[in-house]
Amino acid sequence: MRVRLSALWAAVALAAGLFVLLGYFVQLKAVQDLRLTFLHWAVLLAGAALIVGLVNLVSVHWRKVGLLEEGWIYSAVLILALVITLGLGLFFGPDNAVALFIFSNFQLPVETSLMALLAVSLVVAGFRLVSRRRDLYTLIFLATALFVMVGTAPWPLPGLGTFEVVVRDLRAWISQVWAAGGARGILLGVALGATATGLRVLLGTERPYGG
Amino acid sequence: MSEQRCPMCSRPNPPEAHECWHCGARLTPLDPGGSASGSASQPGSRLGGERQPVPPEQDWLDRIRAESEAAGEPEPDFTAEPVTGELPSWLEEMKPEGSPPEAGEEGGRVSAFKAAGEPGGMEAADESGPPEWLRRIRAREEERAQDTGESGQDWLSGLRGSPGAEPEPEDVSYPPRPGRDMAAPRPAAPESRDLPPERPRERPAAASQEAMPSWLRQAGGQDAPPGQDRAAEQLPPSGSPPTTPPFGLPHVQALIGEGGAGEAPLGGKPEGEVDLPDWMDAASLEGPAEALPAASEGEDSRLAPATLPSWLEAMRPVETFRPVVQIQTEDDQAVESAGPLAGLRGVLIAEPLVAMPRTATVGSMQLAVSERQYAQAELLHRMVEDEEREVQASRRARPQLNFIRWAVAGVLLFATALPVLSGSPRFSLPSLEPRELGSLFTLIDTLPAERPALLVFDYEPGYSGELDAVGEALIEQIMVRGIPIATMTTRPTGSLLAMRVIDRLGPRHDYVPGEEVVHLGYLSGGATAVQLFSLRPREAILQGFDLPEDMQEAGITAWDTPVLRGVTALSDFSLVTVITAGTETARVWAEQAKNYMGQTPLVMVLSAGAEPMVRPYYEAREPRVNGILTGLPAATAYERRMGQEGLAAQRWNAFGTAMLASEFILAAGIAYGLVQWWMARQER
Amino acid sequence: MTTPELIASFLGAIITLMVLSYLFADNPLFRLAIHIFIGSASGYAGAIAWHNVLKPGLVDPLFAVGLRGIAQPSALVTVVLPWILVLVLLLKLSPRTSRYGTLSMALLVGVGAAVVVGGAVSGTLVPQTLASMESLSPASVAPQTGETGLERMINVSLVLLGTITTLLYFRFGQRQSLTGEGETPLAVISGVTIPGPAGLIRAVGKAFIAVTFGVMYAGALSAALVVLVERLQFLRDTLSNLFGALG
Amino acid sequence: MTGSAWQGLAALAVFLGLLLLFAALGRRSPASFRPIPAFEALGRAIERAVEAGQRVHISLGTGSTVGQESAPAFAGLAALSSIARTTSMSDRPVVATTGDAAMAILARDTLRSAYESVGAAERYEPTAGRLLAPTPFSYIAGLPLVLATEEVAVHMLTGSFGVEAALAADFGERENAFVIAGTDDVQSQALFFATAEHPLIGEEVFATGAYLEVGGLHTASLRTQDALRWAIIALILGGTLLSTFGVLR
Repeated sequence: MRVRLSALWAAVALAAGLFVLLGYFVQLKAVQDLRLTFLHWAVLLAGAALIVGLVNLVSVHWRKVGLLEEGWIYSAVLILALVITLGLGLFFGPDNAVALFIFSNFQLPVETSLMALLAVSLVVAGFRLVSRRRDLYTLIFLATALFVMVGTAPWPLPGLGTFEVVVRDLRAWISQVWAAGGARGILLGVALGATATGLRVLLGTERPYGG
Repeated sequence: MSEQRCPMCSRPNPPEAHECWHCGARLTPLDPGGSASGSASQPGSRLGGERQPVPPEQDWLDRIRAESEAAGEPEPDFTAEPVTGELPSWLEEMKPEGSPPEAGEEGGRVSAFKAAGEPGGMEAADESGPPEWLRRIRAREEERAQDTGESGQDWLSGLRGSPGAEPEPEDVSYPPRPGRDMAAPRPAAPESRDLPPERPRERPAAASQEAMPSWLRQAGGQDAPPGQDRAAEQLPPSGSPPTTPPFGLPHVQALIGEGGAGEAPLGGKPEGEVDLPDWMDAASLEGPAEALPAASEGEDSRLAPATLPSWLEAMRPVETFRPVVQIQTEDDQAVESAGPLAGLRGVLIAEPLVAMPRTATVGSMQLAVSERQYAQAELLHRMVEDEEREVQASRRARPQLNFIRWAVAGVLLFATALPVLSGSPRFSLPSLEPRELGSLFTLIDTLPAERPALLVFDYEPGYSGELDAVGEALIEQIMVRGIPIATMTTRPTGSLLAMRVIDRLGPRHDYVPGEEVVHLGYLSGGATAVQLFSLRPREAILQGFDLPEDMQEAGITAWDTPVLRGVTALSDFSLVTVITAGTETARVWAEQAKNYMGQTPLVMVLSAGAEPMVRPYYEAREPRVNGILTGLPAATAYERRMGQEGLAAQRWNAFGTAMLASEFILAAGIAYGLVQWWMARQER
Repeated sequence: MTTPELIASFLGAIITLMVLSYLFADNPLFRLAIHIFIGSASGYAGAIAWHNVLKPGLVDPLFAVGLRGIAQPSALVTVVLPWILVLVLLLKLSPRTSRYGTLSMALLVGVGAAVVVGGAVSGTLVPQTLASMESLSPASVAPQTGETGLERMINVSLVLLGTITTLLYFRFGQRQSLTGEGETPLAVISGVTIPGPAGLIRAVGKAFIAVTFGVMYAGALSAALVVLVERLQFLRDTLSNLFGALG
Repeated sequence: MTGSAWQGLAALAVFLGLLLLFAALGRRSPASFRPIPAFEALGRAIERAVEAGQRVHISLGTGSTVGQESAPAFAGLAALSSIARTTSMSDRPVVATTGDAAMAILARDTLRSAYESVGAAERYEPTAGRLLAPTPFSYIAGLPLVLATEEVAVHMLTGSFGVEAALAADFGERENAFVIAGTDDVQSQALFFATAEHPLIGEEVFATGAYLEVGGLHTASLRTQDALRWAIIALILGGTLLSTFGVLR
């Protein structure tokens, strides 16, 4: 029975996927309508999945609080913040003043501070890179990065007009021509890989939904 | 065997060739002793002609193997294995596919090497000086050393530098080139040189144990019941050897799967192959492989016992796989009848082949030679790599790293805070402006003022520190021109970002919410939704965001506001500006939405790193992006054109010192790494 | 600055410092800030999902057609099936009923995979391949930058070389001719291996990748540094406002 | 249908045809692939983690399931399935986290069927596949807690990330975990190149299944990709020539 069911789920995935996929190429109205319908349902399901996810998130932290596990106080704070924001958002809409207040004074500072941490992490990683992975490509990577940074940053020494122009032009050349070539190759490769992955899922040889 | 393949380039060669026709690599191992002596010389005759006599120049281990197979195999079907003999045969036997007879053999042999300390082991040999085979190995080593003039390590480095090795100047911290691209290995002998002779003898055995999880170790190790003779006809198979199911790792049910090994939940494999992921499977080879060097290490130290050390025994994961090493009394042990150990009692044996159910060899036969070669080469590679693995295991604590972090963070924070707090140093604003800036400025300047501009705030709040500064001047220019503005986003928090920016800039230019500016809000569904929006904007977003209260009360949606009243398609906007940090988002708008824009220009305001991905769309013969504004320098130039000092200019000085500090740190890192490398080289 | 604004920015400054304290080590202040953040971000995402997705897509249509209207065939697609799918998905809430929610997930995955394939083929494979076919003729002129002549020719060639070698670098198969992996090196000069043509192509490809990554790393780093600057300026402004208000 | 639609459809048909062809051929003539050091190291790291009773953590990124960015997460799910099966005997089973709720459900489903397939259904814990937080930055912010409290020894990032991914890799480094990271976004790859111990470059992240021997069409996929790689190069070179001589456009 399970075998049949799993085949049924694979068929559902394939059918839904086929119409959505065809919709990219075939402009027939029926196909387009079906595609839009499936996409609409998928967006709805993603929204519903978020509710499931939030319930799970709360339950995981609730359990921590209930069992007074290590760090339960953080979990309690998380639940409190979640409930307050969610409640306000549900009742007063996502554009209410309190939501904006919480966003501006909690979310935004944390996110930008994480970006600031990222700056330090990137510099640390760059510093360690040659010691850690000593090959030609690492050197090319770092040399390029360094050159581009020199070409981007304010010029510390005034009076080197021509030199500055050359450096900035070279920087533009590297980042607009050399990097564009590599980026396109990577993009094409990634697209090949993504297509293969998508097709495997569509064909049902990979069934992440179980069954 | 009709041909042999070159271990270096894998191309076929005539069987009698000694050197590869194509690349000149040596095909047969050097054998200073010429033909092997003694005990293992009549495999052909014992096989009754089923197998061709082993040519004298073949490896000594090959002969042993031939003999053992001849003895153990009731119906030796050597012809069914076309690949046999194309490689040094000792490696052949360590076939990774988990073919049980070979696995057994391998286990047996390895135990023999390991188990000198055991009763009835190789002690006799130890006492009476190095055995013949060991002497031959040494002789060969010396011969090789004279030949190449290199140390033992160098055969490996030679391999690394061989086919396909990328020109890496130094290979210290990279994991070594994986074995698959190595040439097939040279004879066993040189390996012993990898280990310095003064090394404790227990080490390789222990290392091999440590190198893999015990459940894997188990699988490799249990095939070595002591006290069994190698020749199956001398002892019935009903003794101690555990019965091994027809696949490589017999007891690890969890790995093989409920429905039997052949049934892969996610797909099929050729028949007869174990459905254990190869990467795990290959790992199981390491134990035996690593044990080999111990055998030839020298005569004055003791070989490690075959039993596991107690600390290892106590380790996870499961006790059910504990090896049952049953040691028989000396009298019960059979006398070795063949091979270099002939005449000794209690020699650890290869698994009696007759006791082992054989899998059909059809599947593995059909595997191309390459598959084996690579597996075998990988085996070799792993033997060497094991040295590094031990190092890795002890590398866990890295206090030095924390120091680097603190130092870097300190320098960076200091450099950034200096101009923020003290106002100096000051850098002049960039005198040069990017080529594309002028045309962008003109583009905005000539937009029709009666149609609204769409601003897409597609970035996470984390980027607001950068993108607010970069995009501000452009938004101000739009406002200066009095063009109505609509905003939207495909990220949940994007609307709040739009609100913040518009709330800050709008009042400066008397933009009234609902009249000159309106927020469409969040468009759920990511890239797909962008398509839907491009196709039918009014159906994709139904409500607005933060509409004035009177409009909400009147039931007016964003689409009914004066800003958007005339808009039914993307092409009805005067401009679409996407402010984003993500290259994917930018590409989606350029590739998917641009098709529906008609003559409406698409402008990208980008985080600095996204530029190389978007620029091709801008420079294409039919541009899909009509303007690019990226990075702080361009933003300052834009502000200058606008004749104002905005966020970008305010951040310029601190940005300058932060960048200089980063450049300095990166350069120091490169120098530090190179010095380290140079010093390591000098030491070597 | 009004008092509420001052308090708000003070809160922002405190939480900024709490997060930045991670630079020294993981600590309770950092964890506290992170938990507040996760909680509020999750709550806001839930509210958005309700207001922008579920309510307009699920609840409003149901109210629009009413309970009687459900029986109509037109409501099947707009109301009944979406409700069934969502309710089936909600079975995933409990581990016990979880396995009965597969239908919705299968549909979701099918659509997701189709979007992956469709997007990759129609969004990248075809357009990027076509975009690579630039004219090498020195007479051609770039529309935006106006570059032409030798400059144009060199630039187009470089992009072409980068695209092709990078693409080849990723090649997985290793036994055929042009991969570099199974290839005999051209020479080994004093320990340095000179690869054959295939190996050379891979090396060039990897060098292009390194250059691309270097440029992007530099870009991301400079973006992050701007944000770091913004945070420090924010801290300074908050402090000076606070002192201004106090003093 | 427009020209580009035909081109897309043709590309798709060729892709599908080759995929099935190689899947059929695969049984007779197995392919061998170039070694990717990161995957080899991963195998060993997992062994070590199992032996030390530590955890493998797979991050499936923050990309939405209903979007192009789900591709690397699908590849990650294949890896999750394989790793869950091989580490099912470990004291601490593999954990998967994600920033997308639907992907978290898929991670749970994948884990459950993986454990069931090896007869270890009791190893399945619903919390082993979890949504850490629903937005990219909040997800990244939640990672240090998981890495620190769950004794993660192998930190595998296969999913869609933004630039903030570099932090995700760095958090792993701070916990001294083995970090292997791959994603679809080129910029994030660049940052992984700098921050992760074992970066997966370009499409290598999609080869995870094939290199972990998941079976199925994974091997055929790589061969198809290789074949199409040549086709694309031929097209580009041909197109460039035609364009140069003015035949095209």
